This record gives sequence, structure tokens and C-alpha cells, in this order.
Amino acid sequence: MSVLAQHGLSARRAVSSWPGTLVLGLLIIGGWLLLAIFAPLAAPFDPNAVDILHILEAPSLTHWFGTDQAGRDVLSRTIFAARVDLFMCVMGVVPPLLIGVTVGLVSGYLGGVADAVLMRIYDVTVAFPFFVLVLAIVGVLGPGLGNFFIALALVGWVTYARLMRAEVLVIKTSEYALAARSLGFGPLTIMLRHVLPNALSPVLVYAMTDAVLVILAGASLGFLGMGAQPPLAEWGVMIADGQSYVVRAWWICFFPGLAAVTLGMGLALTGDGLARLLR
Amino acid sequence: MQTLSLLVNRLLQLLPVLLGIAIVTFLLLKLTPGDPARLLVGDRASEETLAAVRQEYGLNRPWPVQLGTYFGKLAQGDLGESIRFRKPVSGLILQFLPPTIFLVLYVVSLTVPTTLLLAIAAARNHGGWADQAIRVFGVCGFTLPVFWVAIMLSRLFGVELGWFPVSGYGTGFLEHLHHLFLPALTTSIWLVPVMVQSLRAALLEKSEADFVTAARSKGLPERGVFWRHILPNALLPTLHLLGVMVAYLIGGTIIVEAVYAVPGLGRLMVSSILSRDYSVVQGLTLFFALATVLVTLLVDIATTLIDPRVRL
Amino acid sequence: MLRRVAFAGALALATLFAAPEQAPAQDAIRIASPYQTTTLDPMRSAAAGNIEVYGLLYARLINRDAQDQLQPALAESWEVSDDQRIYTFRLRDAKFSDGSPITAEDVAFSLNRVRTDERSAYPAPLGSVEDIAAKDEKTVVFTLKAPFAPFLSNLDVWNMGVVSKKDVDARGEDKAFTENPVTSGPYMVKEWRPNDRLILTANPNYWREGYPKTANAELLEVSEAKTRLGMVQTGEVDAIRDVPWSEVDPLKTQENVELKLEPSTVIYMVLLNSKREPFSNAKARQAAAHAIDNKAVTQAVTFGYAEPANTTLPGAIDFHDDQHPGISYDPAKAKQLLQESGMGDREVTILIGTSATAEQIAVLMQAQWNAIGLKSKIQKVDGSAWWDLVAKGEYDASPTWWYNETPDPDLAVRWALCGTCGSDSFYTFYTNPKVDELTEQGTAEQDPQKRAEIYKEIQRITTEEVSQIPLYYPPYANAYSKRVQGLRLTPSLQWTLEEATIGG
Amino acid sequence: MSAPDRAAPLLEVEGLTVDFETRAGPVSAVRGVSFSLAPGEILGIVGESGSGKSVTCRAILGLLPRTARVGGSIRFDGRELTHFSEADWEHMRGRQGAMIFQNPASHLDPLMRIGAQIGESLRHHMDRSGPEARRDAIHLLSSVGIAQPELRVDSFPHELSGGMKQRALIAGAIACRPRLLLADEPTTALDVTVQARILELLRALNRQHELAIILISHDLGVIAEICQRVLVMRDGALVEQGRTRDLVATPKHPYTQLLIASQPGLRLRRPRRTGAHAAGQPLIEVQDLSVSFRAPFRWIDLTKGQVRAPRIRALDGVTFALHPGETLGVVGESGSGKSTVARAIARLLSPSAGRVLFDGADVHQLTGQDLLRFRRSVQMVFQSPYDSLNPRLTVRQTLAEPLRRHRLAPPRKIDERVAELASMVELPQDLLDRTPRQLSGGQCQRVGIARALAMQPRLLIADEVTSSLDVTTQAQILSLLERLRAEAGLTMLYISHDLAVVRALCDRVLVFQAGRIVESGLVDEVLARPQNSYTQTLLRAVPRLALAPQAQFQAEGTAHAPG
Repeated sequence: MSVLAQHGLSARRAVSSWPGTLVLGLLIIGGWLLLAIFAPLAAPFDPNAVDILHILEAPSLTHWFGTDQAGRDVLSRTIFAARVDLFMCVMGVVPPLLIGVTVGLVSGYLGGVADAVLMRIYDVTVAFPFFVLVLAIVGVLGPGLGNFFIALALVGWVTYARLMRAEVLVIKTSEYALAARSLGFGPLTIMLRHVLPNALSPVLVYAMTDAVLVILAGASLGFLGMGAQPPLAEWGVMIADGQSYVVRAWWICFFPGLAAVTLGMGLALTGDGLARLLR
Repeated sequence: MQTLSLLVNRLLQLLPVLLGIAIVTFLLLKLTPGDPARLLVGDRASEETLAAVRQEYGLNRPWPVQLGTYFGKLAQGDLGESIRFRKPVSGLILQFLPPTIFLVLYVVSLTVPTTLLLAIAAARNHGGWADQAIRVFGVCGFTLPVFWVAIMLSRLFGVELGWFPVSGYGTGFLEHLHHLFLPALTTSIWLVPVMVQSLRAALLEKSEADFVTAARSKGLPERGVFWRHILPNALLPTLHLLGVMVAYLIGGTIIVEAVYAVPGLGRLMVSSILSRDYSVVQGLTLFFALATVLVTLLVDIATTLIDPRVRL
Repeated sequence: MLRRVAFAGALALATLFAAPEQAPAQDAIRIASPYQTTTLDPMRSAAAGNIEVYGLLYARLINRDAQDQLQPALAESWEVSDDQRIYTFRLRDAKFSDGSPITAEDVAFSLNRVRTDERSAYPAPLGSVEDIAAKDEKTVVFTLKAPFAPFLSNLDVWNMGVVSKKDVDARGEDKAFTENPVTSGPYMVKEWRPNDRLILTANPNYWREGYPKTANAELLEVSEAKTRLGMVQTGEVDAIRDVPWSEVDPLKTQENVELKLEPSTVIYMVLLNSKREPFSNAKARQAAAHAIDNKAVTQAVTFGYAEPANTTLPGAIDFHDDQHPGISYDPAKAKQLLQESGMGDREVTILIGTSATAEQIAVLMQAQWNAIGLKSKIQKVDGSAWWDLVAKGEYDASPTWWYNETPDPDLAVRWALCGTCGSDSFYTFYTNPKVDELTEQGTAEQDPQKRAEIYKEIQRITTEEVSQIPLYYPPYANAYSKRVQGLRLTPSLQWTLEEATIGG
Repeated sequence: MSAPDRAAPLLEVEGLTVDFETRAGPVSAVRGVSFSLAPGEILGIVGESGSGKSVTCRAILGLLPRTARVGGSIRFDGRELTHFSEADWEHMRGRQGAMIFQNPASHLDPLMRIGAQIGESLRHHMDRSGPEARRDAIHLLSSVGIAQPELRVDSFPHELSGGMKQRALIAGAIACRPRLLLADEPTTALDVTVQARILELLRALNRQHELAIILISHDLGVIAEICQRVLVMRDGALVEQGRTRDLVATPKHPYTQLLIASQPGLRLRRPRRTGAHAAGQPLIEVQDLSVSFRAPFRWIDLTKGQVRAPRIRALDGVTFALHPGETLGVVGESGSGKSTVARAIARLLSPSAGRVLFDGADVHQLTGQDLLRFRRSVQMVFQSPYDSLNPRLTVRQTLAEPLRRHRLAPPRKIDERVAELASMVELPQDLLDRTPRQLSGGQCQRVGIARALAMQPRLLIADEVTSSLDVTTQAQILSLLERLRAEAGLTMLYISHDLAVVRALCDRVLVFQAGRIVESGLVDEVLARPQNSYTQTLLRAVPRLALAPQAQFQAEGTAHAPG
């Protein structure tokens, strides 16, 4: 026990004293969220409005971020893509998180056969390199966001399950979990009310990193031609498509890239802040 | 002896996993639309030709039969034959393995020193400007798409400056080093931030550990305390992360291999998936599973060398 | 214990790295192509990567030269019977790479494989042949079912190469074409690393004295356009295929690289599925075609390097109708036609594979169709699935391309416009009995003038009925290192590697 | 023996203040502490957690975190330590003054051999070569009483027992013959028999090497064992100091008096029930109970040359009975199986053999409503105050939960009942909406008891409930339990390593060693005339003040007890 803790200094932390990184991170994410929600107001053009006579135009007063290979306004597409990418962050993280947390919780708490079976499934999944499996599944189901999410859910849960199970194994033997058993509560109640809330911190912190990974995986799939279906604007796909014009029209991939980095930064900062807050 | 015991147990545990992987992969592939015969014979082939080719490869038999045949061969240690190239899958994997292993080791040897350097600089300077700079670099390096970094580095150091080749693997050790430098650098730019973050956190945590206070109370100089006590203890979680990453890289350098035209396993995997070369995909997934287990095992052995508490 | 394990591991790694290395490569011409070599058997594949290779490994009876004239190759001379049904070829004294003589029997064996083997990827060029027989050691006789004008021209197609019967019999097909095939062409295989590269070395017994001029060559498979571009700029390869249009201009200013726009028989077009609504309706197809401004599309996609297409056949083939006005860009008319067709409320699926060009075309198309009220959505799938869906007719429209192997239009018509020739008009399922009839007439007729009229008519009908929407005729955009001379890609996708030299 | 006011003190602390900078502003941890230490003297500092005793101690070796601001003066051998540079400290620490800590396990580097850790300071301060340092380390290990030092020098920390770890830590601390040893709660985490031996070692070192020692403890008993003088601290300030004997005999400050009065075994005297009523039906019958844990499963274990790993026996054929209204004590050292038996009775783990009967029914066969009834009837209070409460729930939620689950109160009355429970355990009502982190250890323990009481159980199992609490809090909790037992007629199974506590509270006692009962009987009889040699050892090891015969203290002691 550290000297400080003996004085109860580190234990008592008011909610108001959130770490600065958390505040900054949430501000960035919030900013993108607002932009996404009010995209139709913020974007000067229809993101999918093709203008065949004005392709690859450099940034100008009309088109602040220039136009792309189909004459679409890059600024508008970048703004509208925030919707898709934020949606991707949620859909790419939440289902794997739910699956992983459930698996980790059940296998960690119940142990025995359930644990053995779930852990074998875990072994099978984890033995595939992440990207290969995503690629294979997208190959099976065809490109597109929906299938991408299915692939992520099938693959991404393993990390959450591992994190969760490790926490659960510790909490399971804690005296408050034992106390709950001796109070006559069933496994389900104990898992949901006593184990789950206390085991969630590392999972939440990792979720932030995972969200960045989801955007990156989406971009990589876009590069291999298996990302979001055209003409949907998505940063990763915009960067991937734009890279073949990088000599002629740097703006096509530069601005969505910048957008992705800022959102990634927001997520990373939030993760960092959460880690400190929940420690 | 203990190592051997662990190895045997790991391999035994691996069996059901491999079986599972083989079945899952097989079913995934069977569900995939697309026909290897079509890609083999090309655009102009007629339906009759396609049927003949399917017949030739047994692709028209019911899938349980195909699966049975596959397992039968597998039991004899035969990974089968590539539909595309009519070559043994094991031979193909061996052909593509050296560049991948070289690349992975290259990445590790670029990443590990850099990680140590940056994480130590950040942790010893906790909260200072160096620490902040390293963290900002980390976030940026981590959020940039790999293919973007790869293309930019290739343009800058390959085409513009001409310092490094932009493709291939070369012949001979020195050429490998030269050719794979940019691919390895690209991967490291992504990997280093992940590792630094982990090591930095561990260093900060361990520098508050009780045994560190105890070491200080003996009057050991701060540097000695760091190198002898803080660092070794902080290395363990990062070592595990490295293991996970290396296992991932063995099949996960797809993008880098594509951009730098490295004849590695990732590239073989992608092209096999795209052309529905079932047996190669099967063989590769099994190989990746095996590699993952082996890497984990190596990490566990390394862990026991560092940490006497851990027994194999 | 551990130390020993580590040592053994290090040793294993060392051998792993040491094993595949050969002596440093001599100077060789290296060519990077996005297409992969999957087989060395000329009968077995019509896939792009293999086509490039076959001509380098297997010599044909006759060759087309740079002036588009047919020249004797393995055949020294030939005679045609008066009824135009019997072709007799006299072989020259040539040898396979293993030193054995190339006999009439080998020729008959090779071409009969292509013609009759049920696994033959592209028997169509020999579709008119009834029988091929070796008359003696050096004489081969082709008997046709009926007079067939493009017969000689078809003998230049990439799968007409001669393989060694003796070797195939001895080693069996699998071995004979996977290890080191016995070749009759300018090169033989030094090493084949599937999915990576094919390393060639000169065939010492090649019939053409003094060729190939450069002994060593490598064909590399590089799927990323950017990577190929970087490689030719850094000199890592001497030639690359498929330079992206956006890079053509920047590349022109490069010192050591020469960009060549080489004539091709490629046509970019949009497949319209005539088997199901809405495009089973001719008016709907016409509406779709009039809605597309193919000049603007050509400009946008190829930066003006391609020719806007005016008919359903490639612009570079014989008897192409240059005078045909094409399908006009007329949104008003398109709107009206769509209304007349009664298909205006159908939403169509634009199917594309993972090609950036196809995607760009699809996006532009979608906007132009939207403008006339034709709703569409884009469905993107990988190449394998694309073929699957297209061949099954599970699509409405799909921008894609094809090319013709010879300047003669017959194979093109049979592939893309004839509904009864086995390909369902390139899976558009377009069929018009008149066109089918004209197809047969076109080959029976020997007089070029009359043939021209026949093919003009075919183009007129199919363009007006919009069997496909023609978009543009692009040249091949290839880049070459300036140190290499004499290398080009022919319209039928063959490298003139045997004539290429390094130097200067 | 040695006079506290000897001419040249080794250490003089004057007006020492320590403040920590926090987000919420500076927090004062030590306020104006002054004392001195003569060479070769043993000084005790006693106080509760948070009283500033550890901070004072660390300030002497400059081991406070960077956020600490030290004021006042600390003179060691005439030199002012508060002005020391890092280089000065490196010279001073280990060579002049050394320190040992409460939790030896966490203060040894787990990755380094014992010999190397001891040799570290030798090589740094005395320029010993590797082999020399090793030789010295072996010598040191034997001098702190570690058997087979030649073997142990190459052991890793995890291969040693808790007592051996502390000895190794001491060996490392005295390696360079410092003149001052700071011992911060060195025996708190250790079993009582081990504690006695460590204290003996410290005394021996003090005698042999003229080593001055500052011993910090919350346990006056420990201090009284070996210290000549003692300081009493509270809230960062010194409340009293003096010769141990005088201070214990005639404490002046009320806090010191409270401290002494809180010593278990001094205060609680109550009539014990003899075996008279034990004739009836026992509430709990434990029959030949064994519990074993299986080692992690391996298919084939080449190391052992057998197919299955062996089982680890935690409990081995234990039989006893517990009658209604009785309080049964279970004592033993850590690992003796006393917690295992408690959990097996409460059906928190399954026995591998034997039975537990509750009201004649086999506890481990119960299902459905019977099980629920059993759960209600048997409740447990756990050792660790913080770990036994769900950190995410407020006190109110924690207490309301079982009431709802078992419908022990109508929904409208739940708040009322919660308030009632809180007052039953003397927990202020305004704490009800706090989470455990915002409570003190004693408060948490009260919540734990209240949660158990909410079920109105017939049997209360208390597993080391006071072992991690300060002595004054411990006394309060014990008197609370005693009161509840009297008022609610609870039957109680009380588990403790502390004989004094057992003696204060229990009627009968079972002594556990290595999973077996080695002695049992009425508390007074067993403690007065232990038959088993292990019991005798246990008894001897208890610090004298705690078990001090009433002959010595009772007359004066009770006079001071606040009652």
C-alpha cells in the first residue's frame, strides 16, 4: 500500500476531477458527432452529387477541399463520412464487445464445461490472424459495411473475452462475490450485478483502441477493394481510392486522412483518460 | 524436460483447435460464391469446360465428401495441392515462408530497440515534453492507415530519394535487408506506438512498486534501480504483447506485402482467397494456427527465463 | 536444454534463408504485370496472366508481325485447297528445348488438345476444324468443316503453341506443365515461383536463328499499380502493364522511363442483362445507353487517352465501322424511351468487381441514370464472385471490358454478340437470330469487301439494339525503361520479348 | 536499559512536518513531530493507520514521493538530512540507515535471486566483487537465522515463506552494517509464531551490532516486546512518548489509554458457557470433512511421470459440532485450513469427502427453497473490509439487496429496515449513500456485519473480521459482535489467528494445523493448559502485552478503560 493511499488521498476522487485527456478526447469525439448529426447542414454539397465536368479540381472557394475523381465535393464527403465512420466505430465495437463480455463472463464465472468449450472456440478464433479472418469472411459474404461488421463481430470478440475472463477470474474469488452467494443470489444475479460492473474497466479502455482499429481495418479493406460499397463516403475508402490520384490530386486522400487521425486521436485520448479514471 | 512436457501438452491441445479451424475454414470457403475453375480457365471458357474442370478437381462432389477426403489426406500429413498451380500446398507455403519470417524478424529487430528507447525516455521523463511528444507520435502512428504510410514511404525513400528498393525480396542476406527495409519500417511505425504504450505504462507502474522503494532504501543509484529492478519487471506484459503481435504479423502483413510486392504468406493468402484456391487457404490457416501456438510457446519460454515464478 | 533449442532454432532459420537463394541473377529483362501465371499449359487457361506467357514458351505455326501481316513461323509454307477446306502446312526443321525435333505429330497433338479436350479453355478459334492430322514427319493437314475466312488469323491466337507430345506422354500432363515444360518458343522456364514470378531463360533450340536477343527474362506478378509504377521508376523492372490513367501525364516527364500508348483491341462497355427486367426490354436498354455521355465518361476516366466507342466491337479490329455515329448522349430521349418501356420504376443493380476503373464508371453511370429517373444501386464483389454472378445472369448491368485475340472480328462477334455461340453474348443473354446468321456468313465469305458489309450490319444491329453499352476503346498504357529496346505488347497481348535488347 | 537521554543522539528529529500536494491542495500528514534516538536504542512508534508514523519513518530516509514537502529538521549523526542531495542520499541509505517493510513479499524483486538482492548494496557501498558479495550474503542469511543459507542464497523470493522473506529483507538491510534500522510494521503480515521469531531477531541484531532500531507498529503488544521507548502518534502528531514500561503502566494521554484499553484480552470478560447446554441437537455438525483442490489439469505431465497432477489437501478429515448459542473459535496460522472449513460450512465450496449437517440436513445436498432457507440461516462476515463489499454499490444498495431477494421486508419498509440495520451496527445514517471507497475499514466491516444481520441468521461465521483493522477499531468491532450475540442470541463461528481475540470472545476453541484439528476444548482450559505442542508454541508467540496476565495490568488497566 502506498503512503498516499494510506491517507485515503488516491481513493477519493470526485467525478468533477476527470482527467484532462478524457475531457479533450470526449470533446473531439463530440465535435465529430455533432458534425455527423448535422452533416446536411454543415456540408455545402450533396456528398454523392457527381459532376463529370469538374473532376479532380484543386481546393477552391467553391470546393474548399477540392473535388474527387467523380467530381464530388471532398469536403461534403468528408463530413458525411463522419456518419459512416462513427457508425462503424459503434457497430464494429459494440457487438464484439457484447459477445466477448458475455463469453468472458460466462466462461470465467461458471468455469467447467462451459469454460472449456468457450475457450476452445476462443482458441480457434485467436489462432487465425485477425485480418486474414476478416478478409476471409468478407470474401464469403461479399464486401460492404454490414458484412464487415459481421466479420468484426465474429473475430473481434476474442480480445474482449480474454480481458473479461481474466478480470472475472479475480472478481469471482473476491469476498463480495462470495458474500453474494452466501446471501442466496443465483449465478445470473451475481454475474450481472456484482461481477460484470467491476470487471468492465479494462474492457471499456480497450474498446477505445479497438474503435481506432476498426477504422483502420475498414481502410485496409477499402485498399483491397473490399470496403464500404460505393458511392457511400467513408474515410478509409476515400483514402484508398484517392491514393491512386495522389500525384495529381493530393486533396482527395489528405482531408479524409486528417479526419481519421483526429477521430483516432479523440478515441485514444478518451481511452487514456478512462484508464486513469477507472483505475 | 519441462519445456518438452509443455510442448507435448500444447500440441495435444492444438489438435481439436486445428480440427475446428479446418472445418470452419472449409465451410467458409464452401459458402463463398465464386468458382476456382472459372478463374483457372479464364474468361472465354464454356460451361462444358468448366464442368470438366470441376470434375477433374472433385469440386462437384458433395461437400461432406470433399471434407472427408481432405481430412483423410491431412491425417497423412498431406496438405493437398493448389488448384491454381497444381503444386503441393506445403511447397507453396515453404516458398513464401522465408520472406515472411525475415520480414517479421526484421520488424521485431526494428521495433524492440525503438520501443525500449522511446518507452524508457517517456517513462523517465514522465509528464515532460519528451513524454508528450512520444505519446502524440504514438497516436498519429497508430491511426494512420498502413497502406498510406507504405505508399508514402515507398514514394519518398524509393522513388524520390532512391535509397531503398520499392519491391521484392532480393537474393542474399544483405539484399533481403535492403529490400525489406521499407516494409519493415512501415510495419514498425504502426507497431512501435502499441508497444511503447504498453511498456511505458508498465514502467510507470513498476517504478512505484514496493521492491523499488526497497531498492532505493538500500541506497542504490536511480539508474541501477531502473535497469536492475524496474525494467526487467516491466518487460513481461510487453513481451506478451510482442508475442501476440508477432503471431498476428505472420499472416497480417498483407497490406505491406501487397504494396512492396513482397512474396510473403499474406500475399499468398489474399490471392488464394481471391481465386478461391481452397486447399491453399486451408493449408495457410492451419499453418497460421500452428505458428500462433509456437510463438505463444516461445513467449512462454522466454517468460520463464525472465520470471522464475512462472513455470511451464 | 533451452540453449540447445535456441541453437537448433537458429540453425533452422539460417538454412531457411540460405535455401532458396541462387547465384546472383544475370542481367535480365523484367516485366511486371498485374496478372498472374497459373499454368504453363497453353490449352488450359484463357486468363490474362497466362496468355502473356504462352507466346514466350510455345511457338506457333504462323506469327503476325508488327505490320499485321501473317508470317511463317514453325510452318515454312502452307497451301490451301481450292475449296478452301484443306490447309496443308510444311514444317521447318525446328527443335524443342530438349533437343528433340518438332514433328507434325506434335503439332497435331497440340492443336487437337485445344480443339477436342473437354478441359480446353478456349477451343473456339479451331471451331471450324474437322480434323488435324500429321501426313508425314513434317507435314500437317487441317481439314475444315466449311470454308472459314479467319482460319489463318486464328492460328495466331495464344493457345495455338506447339507442345511436345513425347514429353507430355512421358511425364504426364501435370508434371509436364508444372515443372519445366519442354518448350518450342524463344524461352524456357528456369524457375517458376507461383504467385510471384516466372524466370525465363533462352531456349537454345529456338527455330529463329539469333533469337531471343536477350537470354534472361522475368515475368513478375505485381498486383498494385502504384507498386509497378515505383518499380519501373526505380529501374527494378523494365516494363510494366496497366499504368493508371492518372499517372500517364506525370510519367511522360520521367527521364529514364518511356510511356507508350500501344494499340489494343480492348473495349470498355457496360453489360446489360437481357434475360431479366428491365433490360430485357430493348427500349430500356436504349434509354440506359442514351443516358450515358460516353465522351465525358471517357474523358473523366482516361483523361482523354481513349477513344469514345461508337459500336459494340473494339475499334482496332478489322471491319470496325468507323462511320457509325454511335449512340448519342440524349437525356431527353432517354427519359422518353424509359417511359415508353414502362420500366421506369425498376431499381437496377450495377454489379462491379474490385476494379477502381469499374467503380469510377459505375459511380458516373449511376449519376447519369439517376438524371433520367433510372434508379440504381451499386453492388461491389470480388472478382471471383463477379464471374459467378455474371455467368449465372444475376445482375442488371455491369461495366467491364474485353479484348479480341486477333484483328479478325469473328472471335469477337462469337464472344460478345452471338447468342448461340456458347457465351450467351458475354452473359448478356442478348440474342438476335439475324446476328447469329450474319456471324456464320461472315466466316463463310472469303471476300474482304463483302465481309466488311456483313460485320457493319452486325455492328449496326447490335449497337442500335444496345446489346451492350459501348464506352471507349483504350490503348494499352505501358511504361518501359529506356534501357530496353524493341519491347512492346501486341494487341493480342503478346510481348515481343524475343526481339528486345538491353543497352543504349 | 539504555537511557533515552544519552549524550550524543544518533538521530534527532525536530518539528518535522510533511505535506502532500494533491489536486485538492496540500494535505498535512505529519505535523511537528520531534524526538531523538540514541545509538543502539530501540524506539517504538505506535499509532493507527494514517497517524503519520510511516511517513515520519520514510522521511528519515528520504523515501517520500515527489509530491511530499518536508519541513523541520532531521539530523543524523549531526548532519542535516533535509538538505540532502540525491547523491548524499545514495551514500546514506543502506550504509548508514536501512529500512524493512510491512509486506516482505512485495518488497523483494520477484525476478532476482535472494543472494543478488542482498549483494546489491554490498557491491554498491562496499565495493565487493560478485563472489565476495555472495559469500557475505550467505553469511548474512545465516546470521538472520535462515537455515541452509548456501542453498537459499540462490533462491527466488517466491520460493521462501513469509518469515524467510522478511529475514532475507533484514539481511539485505543490515548488509552494510548501518547504524539505524527503520522497521515499518515488519511483522504485521506474518503469523504470530513467525512474528515472535522476527522480533527476537531484531532484538538480537540490536544487541550484537549496537544497531539502533525504530520499530513502527499499530500493535502496542509488539512494541512492548522489544522497545525501550515508545512514541504514540495520532493524526500526524505526537501525543505521548516515554519509556515503554511507564507508558503502558501509566498512560497519560486519553488516546494512549484508549489504545491500551483496546488490547484484546484485557477488556472483554464475560461468563463463559460451559458444555452444559451442548447436550441438545447441534446446529452444525461437521463430519469427517475433507477439502482438496486439484492442480491445473494437464493431459500428460512428463515432469511428474504420471498422468494426473496430485490434489492439494486443504482440509483433512475434520469433525466437530457447534451448538445453538455457542461461540466457537477456530485458530491457526495461515494455510491451516480455518477459512476453508468456514467456506465449506457456508457452502461456498464443495468438500471432497465428509458432510456438513445443518439442523441435521446435509448442507451440500440442499436445493431450491431448502437451500434458500439455509442461506438465510447461515451468514458470513469476511476478512477484508474493502474486498467484501461490491465497490459499485452504495451502502444502502448493499443492505437492501438481500432484503429484497428474500422478501425480508415489504418494499415500502426497506429503507426503514436499512436504517435500522445501520443503527444496529452503529453506522451513521449519513454514510448510507456512500460507496465503500468513501468509507474507512471499520465502517466497511460494520456494513459487512449489517449485511449478514439483514438475513436474521442463526449462525454467523466471522472469518478474521478484525485482522486488518486498527487495534481500536478492532476493539469496537469485537464489542459490537459481542453485543449482537447477546442481543440476538446468535450462534457464532469465529475464525482468527489471534488467540487473544478468541480468548475474549469464544466459549470453545479448535486449534487447526495443516488442515487438521490438533486440539480442542473450552477456551480457558486450552489457553491455560495447552496439551498440544503446537498450541503451546502459538500461545508463547503472542506478544506479551496482549495476553498479559491480568495480574500485571488488570488493576491499573481496568481503571483506565473507558468501558
